[in-house]
Amino acid sequence: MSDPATTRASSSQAFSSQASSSQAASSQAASSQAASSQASALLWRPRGAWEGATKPGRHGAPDGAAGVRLTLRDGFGLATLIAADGKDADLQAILAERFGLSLPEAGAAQIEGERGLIWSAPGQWLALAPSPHVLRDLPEALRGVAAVTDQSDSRALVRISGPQARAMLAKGVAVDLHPRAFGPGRAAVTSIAHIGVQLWQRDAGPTYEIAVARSFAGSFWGWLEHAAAEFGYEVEPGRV
Amino acid sequence: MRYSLFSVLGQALRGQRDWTPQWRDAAPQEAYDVVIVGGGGHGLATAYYLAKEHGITRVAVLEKSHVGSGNVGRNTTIVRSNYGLPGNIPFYERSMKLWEGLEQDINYNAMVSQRGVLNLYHSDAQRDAYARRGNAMRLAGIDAELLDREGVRAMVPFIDFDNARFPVKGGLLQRRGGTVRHDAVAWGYARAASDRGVDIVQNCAVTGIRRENGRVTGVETSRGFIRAGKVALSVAGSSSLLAGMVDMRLPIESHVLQAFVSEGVKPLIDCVMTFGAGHFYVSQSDKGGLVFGGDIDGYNSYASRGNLHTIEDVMEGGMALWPGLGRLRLLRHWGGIMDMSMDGSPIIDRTDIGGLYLNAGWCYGGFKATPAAGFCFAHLIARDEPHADASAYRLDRFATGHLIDEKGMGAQPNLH
Amino acid sequence: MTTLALQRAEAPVSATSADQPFRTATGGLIDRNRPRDFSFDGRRLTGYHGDTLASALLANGVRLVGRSFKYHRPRGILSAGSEEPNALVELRSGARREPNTRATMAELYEGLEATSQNRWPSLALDALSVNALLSPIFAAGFYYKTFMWPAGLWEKLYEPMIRRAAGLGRAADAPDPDTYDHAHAHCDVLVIGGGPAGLAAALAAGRSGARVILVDEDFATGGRLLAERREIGGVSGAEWAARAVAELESLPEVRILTRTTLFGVYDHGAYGAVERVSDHLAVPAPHAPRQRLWRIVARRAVLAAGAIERPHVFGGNDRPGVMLAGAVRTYLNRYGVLPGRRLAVFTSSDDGWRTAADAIAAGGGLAAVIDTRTSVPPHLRRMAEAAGARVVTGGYVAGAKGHLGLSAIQVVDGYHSTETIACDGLAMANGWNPVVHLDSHLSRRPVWDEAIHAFVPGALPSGMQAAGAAAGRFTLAECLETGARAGAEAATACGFEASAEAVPQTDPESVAHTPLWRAPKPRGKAFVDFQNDVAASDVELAHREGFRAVELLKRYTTLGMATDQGKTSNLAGLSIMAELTGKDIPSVGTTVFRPPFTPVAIGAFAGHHRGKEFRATRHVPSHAWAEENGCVFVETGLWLRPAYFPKAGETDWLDTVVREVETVRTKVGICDVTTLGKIDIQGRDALAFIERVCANPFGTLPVGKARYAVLLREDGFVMDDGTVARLAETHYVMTASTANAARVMQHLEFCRQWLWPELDVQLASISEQWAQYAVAGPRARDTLRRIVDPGFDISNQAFPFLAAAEITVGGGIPARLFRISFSGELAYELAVPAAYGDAAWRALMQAGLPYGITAYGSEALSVMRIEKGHAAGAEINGQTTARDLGLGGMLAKKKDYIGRLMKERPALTDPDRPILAGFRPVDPSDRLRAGAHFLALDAEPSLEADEGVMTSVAYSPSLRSWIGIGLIRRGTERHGERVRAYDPVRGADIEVEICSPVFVDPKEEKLRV
Amino acid sequence: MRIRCPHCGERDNGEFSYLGDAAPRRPDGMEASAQAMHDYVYLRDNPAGTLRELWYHAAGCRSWLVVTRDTRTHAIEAVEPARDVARARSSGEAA
Repeated sequence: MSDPATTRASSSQAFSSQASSSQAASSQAASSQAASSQASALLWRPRGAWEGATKPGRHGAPDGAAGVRLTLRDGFGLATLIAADGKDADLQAILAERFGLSLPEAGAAQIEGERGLIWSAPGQWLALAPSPHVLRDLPEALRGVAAVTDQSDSRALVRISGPQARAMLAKGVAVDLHPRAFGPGRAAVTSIAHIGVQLWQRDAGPTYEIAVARSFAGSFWGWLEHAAAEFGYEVEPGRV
Repeated sequence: MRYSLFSVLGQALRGQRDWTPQWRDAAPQEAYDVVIVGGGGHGLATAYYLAKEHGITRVAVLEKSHVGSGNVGRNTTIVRSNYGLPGNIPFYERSMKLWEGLEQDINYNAMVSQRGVLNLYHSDAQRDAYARRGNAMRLAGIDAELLDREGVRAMVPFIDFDNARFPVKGGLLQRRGGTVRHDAVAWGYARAASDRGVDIVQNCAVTGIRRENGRVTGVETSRGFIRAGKVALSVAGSSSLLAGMVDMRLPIESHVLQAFVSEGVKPLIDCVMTFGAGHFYVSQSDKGGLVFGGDIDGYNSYASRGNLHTIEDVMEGGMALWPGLGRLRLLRHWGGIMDMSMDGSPIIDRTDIGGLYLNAGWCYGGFKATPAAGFCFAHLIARDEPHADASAYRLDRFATGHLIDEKGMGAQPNLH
Repeated sequence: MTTLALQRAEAPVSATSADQPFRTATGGLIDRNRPRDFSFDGRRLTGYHGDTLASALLANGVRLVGRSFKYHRPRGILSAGSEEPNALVELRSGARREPNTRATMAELYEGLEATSQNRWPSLALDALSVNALLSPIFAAGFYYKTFMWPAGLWEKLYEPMIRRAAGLGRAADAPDPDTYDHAHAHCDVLVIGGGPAGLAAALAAGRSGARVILVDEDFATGGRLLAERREIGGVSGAEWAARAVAELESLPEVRILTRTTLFGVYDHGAYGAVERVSDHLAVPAPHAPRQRLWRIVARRAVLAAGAIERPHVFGGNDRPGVMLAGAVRTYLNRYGVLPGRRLAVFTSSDDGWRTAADAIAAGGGLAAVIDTRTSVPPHLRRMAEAAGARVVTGGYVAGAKGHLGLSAIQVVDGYHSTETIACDGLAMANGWNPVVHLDSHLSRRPVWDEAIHAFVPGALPSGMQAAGAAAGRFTLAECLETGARAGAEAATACGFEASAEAVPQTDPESVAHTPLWRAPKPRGKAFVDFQNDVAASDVELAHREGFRAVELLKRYTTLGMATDQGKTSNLAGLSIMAELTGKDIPSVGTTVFRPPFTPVAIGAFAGHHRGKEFRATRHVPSHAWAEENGCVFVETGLWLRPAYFPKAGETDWLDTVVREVETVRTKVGICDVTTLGKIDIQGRDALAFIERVCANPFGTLPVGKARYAVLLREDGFVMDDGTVARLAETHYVMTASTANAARVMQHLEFCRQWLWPELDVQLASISEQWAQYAVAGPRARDTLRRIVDPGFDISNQAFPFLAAAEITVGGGIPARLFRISFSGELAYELAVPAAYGDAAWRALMQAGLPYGITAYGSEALSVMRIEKGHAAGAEINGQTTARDLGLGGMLAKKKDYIGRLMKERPALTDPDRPILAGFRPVDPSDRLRAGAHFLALDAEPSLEADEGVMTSVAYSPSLRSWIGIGLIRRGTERHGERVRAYDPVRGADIEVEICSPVFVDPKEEKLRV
Repeated sequence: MRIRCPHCGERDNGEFSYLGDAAPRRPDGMEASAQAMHDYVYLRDNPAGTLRELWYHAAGCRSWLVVTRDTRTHAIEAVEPARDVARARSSGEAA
């Protein structure tokens, strides 16, 4: 196993070459992989969406245990699946067969470990995977059934847990996150501090994950710091 | 009694006993030459100029509630003539000139305060757009100055120059712009019109418009039928409802615009200032309250109140521009119902129905237009032809394409 | 005589501490073990933890607290709550100064600093108190009648004078140093008010398991229970409240928000509340906000906001020392403070007698009780007389004396004879008004209840019910009962099993009263609205001048328009107008109460969004590199875009931009164009969809090609332009301009979902997934070749102008390559996954090194597009048609598309319409500026002479001159003609020559090499 | 104001953007008269009362919605996905 960056590059390539309908691209994939040298792998280092915005460690109110834990996620795969008209059932069947995941209803997420399907809009889901290459088969598998667009780099992802996680999120999330209204397996598309987010709950801890558009990562982080400061918070870098 | 320092002093000695109602609370007569529907600023000004400029005094102003109960009393009191399109420029300048002589004309102190209107810009593109507008104003002989950052700093040193998300780069200043005590405009016109013989009929709601052979004959009201040679609608906010009485559909939607006032404080700001990178504009009333506003709520409404989302949006703009506002307190917020037109500009025109005239579509610019709208509408009613300064405000411009779209937002009223 | 009375009264309280002479020896809910030092107008004083500033001032014998708005009359403390009109102070100092702060709501903290306002040079000796002498002139609306001559003096003299005199406190003169927070809360039952009714409601609802939020503006929960000597079920009211709070706190789904004002009711069960998190501290704790704005969504709400006592209207009723009777009890019982040593009570019910009894119990002297009723219960009379008080029945207080504080009252008895009674405090009990403000926020009108002579809630907003005093149910038993019932009903409505348990025993009370709306023959100015100095005579004047409708009365006299929104004054004004017009009060009407219930700090509304956080900032993928390389950025919508990249030695931005442009035109440059909107369009009907949304034809676009695209609005004007590339048979990518990206996406969704739901098409925004870079210049291909993976042929033959393909770069990284050009050079746009954006940028810079590559920003980009005559934001401004922009020829003829029909309207096809052209200064050294208008050379400047406008300008390094593009009448026909670019706002008037808008490479040869 | 998005649940109106009256039907641009297109683009009933109107859940699921709301009270009677309404309308016309 080479260093993560190289893995990332090649796996992205694999995913995308499948996604592509361009014959040129897929036919060239093998030769281009061969051409990658150690030097170019170093040069072509992917940059995490949180890079430059976040600082690991303990911040905010210093007393006691941190009320909020923020785990930065990186290296995951994401794709938007949009069912073609009248193809929801086909999509459901293929996903169940190939990936063992069923399509969640509106406002729901099906998360199994580091893989999942998160409802985004009518007929539209976000597929989450531990790395982009896991999703490489999707476009081909879903041809004619759903439009697949790679979004692995489009979002910054953070996992939020800790005893004050819900209180902290209430400062920005207008959706009711109380256990009676929202729980593990629930998802919402909404906004926080004028920034569009997609959030889902992983467990009853509670642990949440929030995806935010990459270009907004810095500003979103600014809000997180503002909101979490009074509880004290811990930032930990993390790959999946 | 004529209003003057002497009458005020005289009445101070007499316990204010001799003042009389400022306008006659008239009962409706059977017939009028002109019936104006709507006793707001525009309707009253129209009546006044009909009497003064055209000698038409058999005029009734019908008001469903009391004088000035609509938008003339619910706005942020700003007057200016800093428009950029030829259809608007002469009209608003006519209005500004009328403001400048208003108090002496109607013998009522409406506190016309030419303290300057400063529109801030935050980018080169915005600067050029303001230059374009300012130059158009100058072409029409209207005062306009393009200030740089230092010029702005000299006027409003307290705004955020150093830590702003959208740094202030300068501003377009119209020194002759300013504020007017809004209620006093309605009252002053009511008094002056009443003095010239106009009947101001309050608590008189129009429920129907009667037509014969394609021509109006009068209005049904909550106080009975009133015959009229001409009927003039001046009911911003409710224009579509009145037009609906004669099966007309208008290029207008009714929207709610919120306005805000803070607690009164000692003088803070000496001009009217608008933020160019958010929804916020502000001035300070003579009583000390900051009067401010932002954007419309954005949905059709006939309820004169808005919602929290817009309130926060306006306050964020305020704090972003002027971080010293944080500890000042919002005293009140309220909403008015606007005629939002399809190109953001008004309509002063005849209709297809003989004797029926329309003054509508003012969006949130109706207050500053009050004198000119009255003046030009009166001209239209009296002469049956548009006044030159309002000749662009035609109802058929949407069909011909002669739009007056200052913001370039197209046929979506809530974006103007 | 006054002096004597005071000396006599001193005896009972001689036991109080010397430094708080009006503090009772025992009692109250203050913590006497925690003294708190504070200052008022620089005077150092001491109070206790649990005091408000008002109670601490009274404990120290400070009665004079402020000056009134108009007449600068001495004013004291009227109330003990948020309705306070008089005792407004500046709290704190410097950047934290808070003007107009109610002393009755300001919690005392160590080191509190308060200053009186609206006075000069001092509170006791105020120069503008001369206004009081001029009050016969300063009647309501006097200013509408004068200050008109000469016209020019208004702004110069009259208005500055009025403005300086007006206003109350002084705002802080520096940015607010504190932070503000926002939070959302959701509940089944929202209980507004923490008095007996609110607590009973919260208990009934909370016990059922419902999610309950109780908000209380006070810092201690209990409402009037803390202020009265009452018992509930055998324990004191305060004790009962404490037990109720303890139980509520033990319920996991109940949240109590103290120091929190529910300020506004909005549509569909949305409420606004503000929590004063840190206002009881000198400065907020680290990381804590000063205040928090709560947006509460509740399925049901119980309005238990209580009632506000009404003052009497008589001469001098504003003198410091004249207070509401309930407030007197609050000071006596809750704070252990004697509001006066010799107190008189003016009442129209049994309520006032309770104040008398409490004063006696607290050891205060009782001077008199004046009851408007002719008969009073004998035991009450006996109680007062036993304490040595004069009792007057069937009479009223007509006047009050004492310059800076009350010294005596003038009482008219039932036989119309007048006597003067010395006193230093007067408690007014004239009945209570339910708090109907909140239920009015949704345009509901309260209704008149003749039984209690007050307005009570009418039809309430959906989901809201009122309880206790807020519903006009004034007895303690009723408060508990209606509260519990409302709480139980609300919880039941939310699906919980709740019931109102039996109400504990309370002592009997009489709340019947007959208000005296105003003293029949007042001595001196009788105030209706204290804060705005509106007197009964002003209401009479308004009546005389025809301002009789309640809104007119309000606006003409300013009655009820002060910071208290008339909480203590509106009804008094209405009642006088009713008397004058011969109507009953409800026929006169009510004013509409507007949010907020009490004033709310603007900072609280803004929360986090101030300074740099006003709006989010979007960063481009090359941002880190740009920062490292000294880039100057520019705000473009939410984006922070690289504007230009100065190099060492370049001192002027223009030097840099010229260098960047020249490098692109002769070598190669790269520019981050990620900010463009990118929309993935797939599906069986993708082409049909694109054909309908774009004005130019796409039917012939093959796979692997891109094409310029124009989108119109339905009204025929240009909405946006961009490109559409066909990646596969049913797969397209559309770009939109930076400014319009979101709008175009929304528009496309509108078309897909609403206009043409039958089309099978899938839209996804991929703007964030791809970093996109323009690589432009003669060496663009050479540069690209060094990063494009071998095997992809990007030669001119294999990859000609407008080609589009999916490729890989950097050893297998997926990428998209488009041969499109905004600069007019041989150019490409390369898209890579955003995580590789930084790497790709660095790789390109390295790859281009041998060719002399430069990074270029939006400034150089703009220069080059102007040199090419490409329309951008300044031209596509929503007022221009495709024809105006010279794009008319490319529009499709044989298909329907958005905007097709409306663009044909006569005015839009008028040949006289300004149309795009180029402009060059006749004198090459002249600088052009956008925003200049075009005039004929010999024309007098006028609107009629206006021929158009310069929209964009640049210094063109290629032409070594400023150039511009703009819109001018019949511009295409007039190349070579000279006009003036008239720019008076910048003092310029320059002769320019009209030319083609394409200044560089008009035959487009460079694009195709 | 709270709008119950049929997909996302109840949300603050700040998450939505507004277009207006849902009644006007876009005529086919190849066949319609200029007058018909003018009426579609510009004329509105603007009632004080029940209005069926188009909202876009911009900060949520990006669905266009048809909201039936009283413009005097803001009371919302129904919220439907616009695409469903549009499809029903089309099939109604086809039938």
